[in-house]
Amino acid sequence: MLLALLLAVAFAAVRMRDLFSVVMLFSIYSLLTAALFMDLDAVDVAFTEAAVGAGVSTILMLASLRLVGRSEQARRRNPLLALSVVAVTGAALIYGLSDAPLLGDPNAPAQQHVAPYYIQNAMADTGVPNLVTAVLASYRGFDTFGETLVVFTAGLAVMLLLGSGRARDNQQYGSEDDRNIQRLVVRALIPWILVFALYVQFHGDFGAGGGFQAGVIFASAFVLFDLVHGHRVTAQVIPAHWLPRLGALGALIYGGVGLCSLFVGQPFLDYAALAQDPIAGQHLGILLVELGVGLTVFSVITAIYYAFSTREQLR
Amino acid sequence: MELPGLFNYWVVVVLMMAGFYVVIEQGNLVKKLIGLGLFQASVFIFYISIGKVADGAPPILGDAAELYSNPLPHVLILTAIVVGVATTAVGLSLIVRIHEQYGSVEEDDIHRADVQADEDEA
Amino acid sequence: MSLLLDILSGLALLAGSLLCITGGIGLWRLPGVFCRMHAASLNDTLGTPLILLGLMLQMEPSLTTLKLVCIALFIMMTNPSATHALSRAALHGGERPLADRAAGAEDESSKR
Amino acid sequence: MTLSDQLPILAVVVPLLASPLCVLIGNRHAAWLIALLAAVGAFAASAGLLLAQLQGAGPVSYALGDWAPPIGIEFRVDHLSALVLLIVSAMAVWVLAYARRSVEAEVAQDKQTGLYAALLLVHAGLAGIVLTGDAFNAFVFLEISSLASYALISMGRDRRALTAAFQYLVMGTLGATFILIGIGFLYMMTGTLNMADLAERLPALSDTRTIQAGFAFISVGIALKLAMFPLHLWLPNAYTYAPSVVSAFLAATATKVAVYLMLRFVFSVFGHDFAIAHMHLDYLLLPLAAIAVLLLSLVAIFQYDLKRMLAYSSVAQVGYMLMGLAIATPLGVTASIVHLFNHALMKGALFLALGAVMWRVGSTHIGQLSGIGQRMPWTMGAFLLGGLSLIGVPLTAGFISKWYLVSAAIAQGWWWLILVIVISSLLAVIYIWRVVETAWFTPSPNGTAGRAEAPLSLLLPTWTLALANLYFGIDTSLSVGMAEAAVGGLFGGAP
Amino acid sequence: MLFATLIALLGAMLLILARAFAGPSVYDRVLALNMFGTKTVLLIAVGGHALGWTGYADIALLYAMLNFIGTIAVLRFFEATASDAREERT
Repeated sequence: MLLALLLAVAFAAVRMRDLFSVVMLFSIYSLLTAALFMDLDAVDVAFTEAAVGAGVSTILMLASLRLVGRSEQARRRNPLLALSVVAVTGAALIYGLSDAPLLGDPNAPAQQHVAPYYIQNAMADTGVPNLVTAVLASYRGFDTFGETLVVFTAGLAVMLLLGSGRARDNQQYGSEDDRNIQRLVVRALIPWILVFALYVQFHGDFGAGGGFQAGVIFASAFVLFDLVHGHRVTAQVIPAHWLPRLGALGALIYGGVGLCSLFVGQPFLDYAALAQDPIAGQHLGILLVELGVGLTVFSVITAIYYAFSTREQLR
Repeated sequence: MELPGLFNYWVVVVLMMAGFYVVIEQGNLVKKLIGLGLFQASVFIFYISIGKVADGAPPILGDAAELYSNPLPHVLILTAIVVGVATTAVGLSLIVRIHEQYGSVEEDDIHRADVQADEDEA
Repeated sequence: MSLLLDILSGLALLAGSLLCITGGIGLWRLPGVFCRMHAASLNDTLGTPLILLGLMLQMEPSLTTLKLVCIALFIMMTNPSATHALSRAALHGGERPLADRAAGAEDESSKR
Repeated sequence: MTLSDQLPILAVVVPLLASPLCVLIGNRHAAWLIALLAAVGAFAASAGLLLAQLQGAGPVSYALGDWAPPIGIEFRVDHLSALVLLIVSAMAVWVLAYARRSVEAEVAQDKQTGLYAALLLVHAGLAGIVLTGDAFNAFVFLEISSLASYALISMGRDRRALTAAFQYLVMGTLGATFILIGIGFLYMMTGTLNMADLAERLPALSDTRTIQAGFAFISVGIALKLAMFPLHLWLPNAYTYAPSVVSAFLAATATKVAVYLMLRFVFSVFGHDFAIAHMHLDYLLLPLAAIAVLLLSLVAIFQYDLKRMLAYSSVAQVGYMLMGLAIATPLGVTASIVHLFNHALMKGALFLALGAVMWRVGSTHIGQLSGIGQRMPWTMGAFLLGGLSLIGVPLTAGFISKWYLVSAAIAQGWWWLILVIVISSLLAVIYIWRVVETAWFTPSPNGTAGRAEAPLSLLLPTWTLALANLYFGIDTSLSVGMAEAAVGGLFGGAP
Repeated sequence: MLFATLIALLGAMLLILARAFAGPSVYDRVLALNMFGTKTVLLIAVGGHALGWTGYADIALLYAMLNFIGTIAVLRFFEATASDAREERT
């Protein structure tokens, strides 16, 4: 059912010429993917995909469509070459999958080798019941460090390309008091969104969530505020030129936690070195690291949104 | 929902190829980027499918379940999703700049302008 | 007690589903953007909390219940204001309510 | 653990953390200083690692977070990774020392901090790819370095830099996604992501189609990244329109690291038996490499922009490296690694020299450079030296790698391959000669006569690199010695 | 009862989708998308409850929030392009 829907949406997205509709379809596609992830037991991933695909990507794409226009030219080009490349690649994939273990097979090699270790020992090693968080922040913490820096790099790249989006105020409202109802509602909602973000941030040990998702939610509160209040007011809450620095600070927090263990003669990111009791050390380490991730993600996403939304359309 | 054997994977392959096709065929840069997003999202489904264990529970330890799905692919895909959105953001900002400089986001127009510039230099 | 809860939950779900369906039909059948908005907004704003209430009555009180309450409150707040924003945008964007349109049909046609 | 045990992580983390530090401080002078210091620190760490390898320390494993390898991520240092790491970090030091004047001239003031931060990220990302012993971790670092390099390329002054960067972004992301699919296949069949662990488990599975498809996807993905002919189309524009410093750094390191990744996967993870004997990668790679070497050297001759000429020549030179890889004998792979090392030296010197020209003249278009040899004798002297090395004149580094390549071909009895190498060297003579002719044997346009040399801070790094070409052409104990030891590791089973 | 609710939701979603594709004005589409989002939240909640998923409430809450932000963002997008178009005309 879900797969059929996914197929339909994907093909509609391929066929559509109106870019706005394509973006909307992409958003629906992401949401369906998230539902599929739920069905495949990947709660954390579903959460992230919903937040990122249906949220961040869509808003960024809309913001850039505003700048570049929404219609796509029809073009006449022989699609045969592209089709054949795609066909060859697809055939290679099908070929490779024909020997693959069946879906859900508990005896598949992937379920037999490394994963059982996590399932059996994560609780004793780290004291975190959410295995995804345990693997993400501790066993493969270095990947996550890399991920944080990818986010930071993206923020840096957008800043280099578009500038940090300060100074100009380009909001064009019909009349100011028109938006009062929206503003009232948003003002009432934002504290709750922030509470939700904090909940997601600190509940990651026990359920779906963690620094990344919390950062996205936190950022979306600011995006919402910006949407109804305009950039000038938002910039009073948090100036645009702070954001890259906050992002850098988040990455440094993560790295700093890693470096701490170097000083006591342990390898990078060994949280057990942070406290007397290894489990307490793991807890502290994961907490701090998730905080760093959340900070970086929040500030980079907000900064990127600022950069897009304050850019004037060129005529 | 019961999914038979490899069927899930085949659908994923078709989805991947739909995205891949958009990337190489489409002339509009925004659409290219969306195609890239579709392609990546389908690869994510592929990975998550690898980690599924039939009748398994989500990998959050509790009392009830005995069989858990594999958490490792989930972690990898969390990272990959973030990488994907980072790439999208950078790509979009490049598109915005390209639009400012060329006045178009169609590959053909841009190519024509570039060829023109090359000839002028030569 | 549990029978009572079941009946209540069933009623809430039933009422919510009916509202949702009528909202859907209204969205499809009614003429004009503003009428459709009306149908959609009212039904959703009441139907959603009812369905969620039905769910809550079925489960043990837990953190999930609290979250469902939050969702219900959230939708009751955001849905009307989203519709308000939408109608405002529609009005600014040149759409006219049907009643208006009937009255000003002539200058409408001369404008387009 | 003592400091020397921590060297592997320091070589990556120092530049990786220096980058946010630059942004946090937000002053371009401070950023340059931090970047330079971080690069020097990383260079010291990698030199330490190299020394340890030279003294025969054997492969070193560094478990991140103290989780033993297949459970956690490990860094793994052997001869090959120590050598490539040294190239990356040395080039970073040289380029950053050079960067200040050149960046002042080519990049807007408010973007310079960001440029240094991004350069550090590219550096750290490449170093991470080289050191990591975990397949997925390599993907993450690949993306760090790629994203940063998209931003760097787009900072060129010409608007075509933007389209070049976008094209690179699409191709690079496709390549990375292909690698991701390949890693997924491998994981599906083995349950592990650790390279050493994979190498242990793969031989038993080499008959399954899943592993074969995984191999194909990883190879194609890396081929996209290393601009292998015919997937090279993104590269020439990217190198042409990027700021000079960026072209120099990327040309000297990025494709090299991609070649390293190819070597790593083909020989360490899949193993010679599977990749060459079973999958016949060489049948595909060898003709493509030969065509690339000939065709792109030929294309380079007809370029007007010297940076673009060098970019095409880079694709051709990558062809030499792949040729060595595809010969797949220990001698061939040695040639490949030696050329990897030497090519970094020559392209580094050549691009830095062009950067100095850019600084003075504001263009690298050949029509603007008449008589430049009289005006900037030192700069063009360094260019000439790099060019001679590129051709492969005896006593230069380029000669050594071609010598090894030719002997590997002779050992296989492939005379046609030697012919290809000789012809392409002649083509290189032609395109270098074109520059020499314009620089020394065409009169300067009126009113620009007289000496106008580049400042010392640009000349010094350029000349040291150019002289390194001479040094490694005479004393080959480091480059060839390390390469031979590395090949011993690659062919001796597990990495 | 849960099953009947699911059917009702899916039926409503079909009608909404039909409206989204039919238009005619962009505001109809946006309205349909907003309603579709609300229905998705409900679907996640009811379906998650019925199938016994863990942690579905978080996703439903998240999506309710994103749906609101998304609607406002889409409206801003249209206002911006409409006012740009107005300026172009003058």
